Amino acid sequence: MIWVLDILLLILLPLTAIVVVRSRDLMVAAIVYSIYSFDMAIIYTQLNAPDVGLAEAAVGAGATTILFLIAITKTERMEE
Amino acid sequence: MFGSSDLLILVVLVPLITAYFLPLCGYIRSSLCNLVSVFSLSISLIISLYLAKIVVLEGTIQYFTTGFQPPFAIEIRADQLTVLMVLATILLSLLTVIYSRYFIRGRFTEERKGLYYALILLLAGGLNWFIIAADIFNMFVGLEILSISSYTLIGISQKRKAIISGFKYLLMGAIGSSFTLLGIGYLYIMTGTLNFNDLALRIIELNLMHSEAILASLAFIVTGLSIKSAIFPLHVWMPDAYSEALVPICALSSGIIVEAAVYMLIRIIYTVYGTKIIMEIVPITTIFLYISGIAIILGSFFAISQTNIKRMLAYSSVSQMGYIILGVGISTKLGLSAGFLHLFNHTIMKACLFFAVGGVVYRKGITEIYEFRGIGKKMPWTMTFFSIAALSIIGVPPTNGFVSKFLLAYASLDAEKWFFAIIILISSLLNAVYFFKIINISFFSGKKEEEKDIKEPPKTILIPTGILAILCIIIGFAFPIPLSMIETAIKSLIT
Amino acid sequence: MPADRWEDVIAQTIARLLIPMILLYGIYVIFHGHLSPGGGFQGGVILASSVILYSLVHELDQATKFFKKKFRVILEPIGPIIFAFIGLLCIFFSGNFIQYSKLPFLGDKEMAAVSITIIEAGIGVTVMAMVISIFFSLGGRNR
Amino acid sequence: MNLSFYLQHYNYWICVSLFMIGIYTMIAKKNIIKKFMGLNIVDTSIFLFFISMGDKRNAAAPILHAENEIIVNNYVNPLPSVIILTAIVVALGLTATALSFAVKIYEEYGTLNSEKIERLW
Repeated sequence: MIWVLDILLLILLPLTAIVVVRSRDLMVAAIVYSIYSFDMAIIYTQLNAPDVGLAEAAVGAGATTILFLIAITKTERMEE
Repeated sequence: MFGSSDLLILVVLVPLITAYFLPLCGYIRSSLCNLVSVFSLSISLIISLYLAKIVVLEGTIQYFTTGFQPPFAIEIRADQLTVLMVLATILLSLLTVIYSRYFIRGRFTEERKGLYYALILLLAGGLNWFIIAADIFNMFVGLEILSISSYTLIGISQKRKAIISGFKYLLMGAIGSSFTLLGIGYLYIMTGTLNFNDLALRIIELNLMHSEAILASLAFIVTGLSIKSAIFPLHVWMPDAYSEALVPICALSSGIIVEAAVYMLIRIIYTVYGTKIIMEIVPITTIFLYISGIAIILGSFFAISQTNIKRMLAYSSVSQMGYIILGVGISTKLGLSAGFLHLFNHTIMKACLFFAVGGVVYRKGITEIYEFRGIGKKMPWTMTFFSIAALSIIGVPPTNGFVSKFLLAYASLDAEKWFFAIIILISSLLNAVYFFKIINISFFSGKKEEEKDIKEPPKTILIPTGILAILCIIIGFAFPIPLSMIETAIKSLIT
Repeated sequence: MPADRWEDVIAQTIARLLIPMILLYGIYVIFHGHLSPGGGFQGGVILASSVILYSLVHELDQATKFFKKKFRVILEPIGPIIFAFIGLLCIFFSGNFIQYSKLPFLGDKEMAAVSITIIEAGIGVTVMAMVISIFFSLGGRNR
Repeated sequence: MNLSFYLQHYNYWICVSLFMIGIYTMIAKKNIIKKFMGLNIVDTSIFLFFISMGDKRNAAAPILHAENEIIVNNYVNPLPSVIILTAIVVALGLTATALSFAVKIYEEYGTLNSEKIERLW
C-alpha cells in the first residue's frame, strides 16, 4: 500500500506549488517553498534516488529557502 | 606522460582553475589579477594552437576521461571545427582581458577587479567545455557555467539600467536552459544514452525517427539554444543587454557566446538527429531558411533606426546571426561551410567594432551616434580600425566579410534559392547605410578645434582592436585555410 | 526598526547543541559519500548550514569574524585544485584524465576509493566556503 | 495505449502540472522574487521527471554492497541521479545569482514590481 503514500506526497506537490504562487506574502511563499522542497526530497528518496533526496533536502529546503528569506528581508515582504 | 590528446583537457582546466585563484590574487594585489589571467590565457592559446596543428595533421582527437570505453566514459572530442572555435574563444578572451586592463580602471573597486577577471576566465573555461563536449549533458553543464557567468558580467556594469538588462537576460536564459534540460530528458528516456554518436546510432537502431518524444526533444533543444544564441524571434534580450553592459563584455558576448550556442545548435541537429529528421520529418532547415531571411532584413532595418551605437551593433548582430542560420537553411555542404566561415568572421568583425567603440567610450564616454562627430580626426587609429571592421561587415573586398557573404550568396544560388542571394545583396546595402553614416559623421564632419584633450586611447585598448582589424584583412586573403578546415569537419557532419 | 541586537536564549542554546552535530553529520556525509548517499556537495552544504544557523541566532558580524573574507578566499580553490591535481596525476602515470586505477600507490579499487574520498573532501570544503560566501554577501550590510 | 497506461504514469502528470505552474508564475507574476520561485518550481519539476524515468519497479537504490553479486535488474539506473545532482548544484548557483540581482534591483529602484521597473527604465 506504499503507493497511497506516494500519491499523497505527489498530490501535495502541486498544492504547495499553488500556495507558493498564490500567496501575497512572500515570506509565506518562501516557507511553503521549503515544504515543497522537502516533499520533493522525500519523493526522490521514495523513487530510489537517496543521493538526490539528500541534496534536495540540503539545498532546496535549506540553502535556497534561506537565500529567499534573506532576499525578502532585504527587500519588501508583500507582493504588490 | 602527457600525450598530445591529453592536452585537450587542459584547454578547459587551465582557465577554470585560474578563475578560482583570481579572487585570492585580487586580495593580495589587484594589479596581479590582470597579469595572471593574461598568463593563463596565453598558455591556453599556445595549447590550443598546438592542438590545432595536431588535429590538422592527424585528424579528430577523441578523448575518454576515466579510461573507460565510450558509453561509460565522458567523451570529449575535437575535430577541425571545434579546434577553430576553441582558438577563437581563447583568442577573444585573451584580447578582452588585455583590453580590460585600462578599461575597467576606476569603474570597479580593487576587490571587484579580481572577481571580474575570475568571471571572464570562468566564461572562457565554460565555453571551452561547452564546445569540446561530445556528450549532451556535459554540453548542458558547460552551457550553464558560461550562462551564469555571462549574466553576472552583463549585470555588473556601473550603470543603473545594466542590472535590469542583466535580469531580463537571466530570466530568458534560465527558461532556455530549462528547456534544454527537458529536451535532454526526453532524449535520454527514449534512447538511454547521452553520447552524441551513440544517440544518433540508437535513434536509427530503435527506429525512433517518428517518435513524438524525440521530436519534442528536438523542439525543446532548438528553442533553448536559440534563446542563448539570439536567433531572430528570440533575440529580444540582446539589444537591452548590450546597450548597458561594459564594452569588453559586449564584445565577448556578441563575439563568442552567441556563436558558441549557435555552433552547438548546428552540431546537435546534424550529429544527433541526422539529416533525415531535420530535413524531411520536421523541416527545421526550411524553418531556419525563412527565419534567416526575415532576421537579415529586419535586423538591418532595426539597426538603421537606432541612435545608440551599442544598440545598433546589437541589432546588426541579430542580422548577422541570420546569415549563419542561412547556412543551415541552405543545408548543402557549401552553404553550411559558408555559414560557419561567417560565424568565425563575425567573431572577429563584431569584436573589433565593439572594441573600437569602447576606445571612444573610454576617452569620451559617449554612445550616441550623433556625438561621434569629428571623432575620426581625434582618434584616427581607433576609427580606422572601426572602418575596416565596418567595411568587412558590409562585405567590401578584400575583407573576410566579403568572402563569407559571397560564398553564402553563391551557395544559395547553387541550391537554386536565388531569392536569398537577393536578400544578402539588399542587406549589404542596408548595412552600408548605417555604417557609412557613422564613418561619415566621424571623419568628414565636425570641427577640429573643440575638445583638444581627446586623444587616442591607451595602447592596451588600441592593440587588441588593431589585431582584430588586421585579422579581418588577413583572413580576407587567407580564407582557404579556415575554409578547408571547416569543410573537412563538415564532411563528417553531413552524411 | 526594532533593536539592532536580537538575542534569544532558547534559540542560542539549542543552536549550541545542534551545531556540533550538524558539523559531525556533514563530515560523515562527505567521507562516507562513496559508500552511502551523500558526497562532497551535500556534505558541504550541510557544513555551511551550521555556520548559517550560527549567524541566524547570533549577529551576522559575529559569524563573519569566524569566516573572514581572507579565509574564505583561501578555502575556495581547494576543491578544484585537488581535483585537477589528482586528475593530472593520472595522466602523469600514463592513464587518461581521472583514471584512478593507473595510480601506482595502492591496488586498483582501493586507489579509486581513496582518491574519490580525497576529492570529495576538497569539494566539500569548496562548497562550504562558497555557500557561506553567497550567504554573507547576500545578507551582509548594504554598501 | 489505454487508460491504465496513463494512470500508471502518474508521476509524469505531476511533472507536467508543476512545469505549467512554474512557467505561469514566471510569466504572470510581477514580483521578481516570485518569478524566481517559479523558476525553481520549473527546475524541480524537470528533476522529478528525470528521477521518475530512472526508477524501476522492485529495484534498490544504486548503492553497491560488496558481498552481493551485481544483478543489473535489481538496481535502478544511477545516471539520472548523477545528472540531477549536477543540475541541483547549477540551480543553486542560478538562484543565488538571481536573488543578488533582485536585491540590487531593489536597492536601485525601490520596488520589485517588474512593471513599475519597466516604466522607470
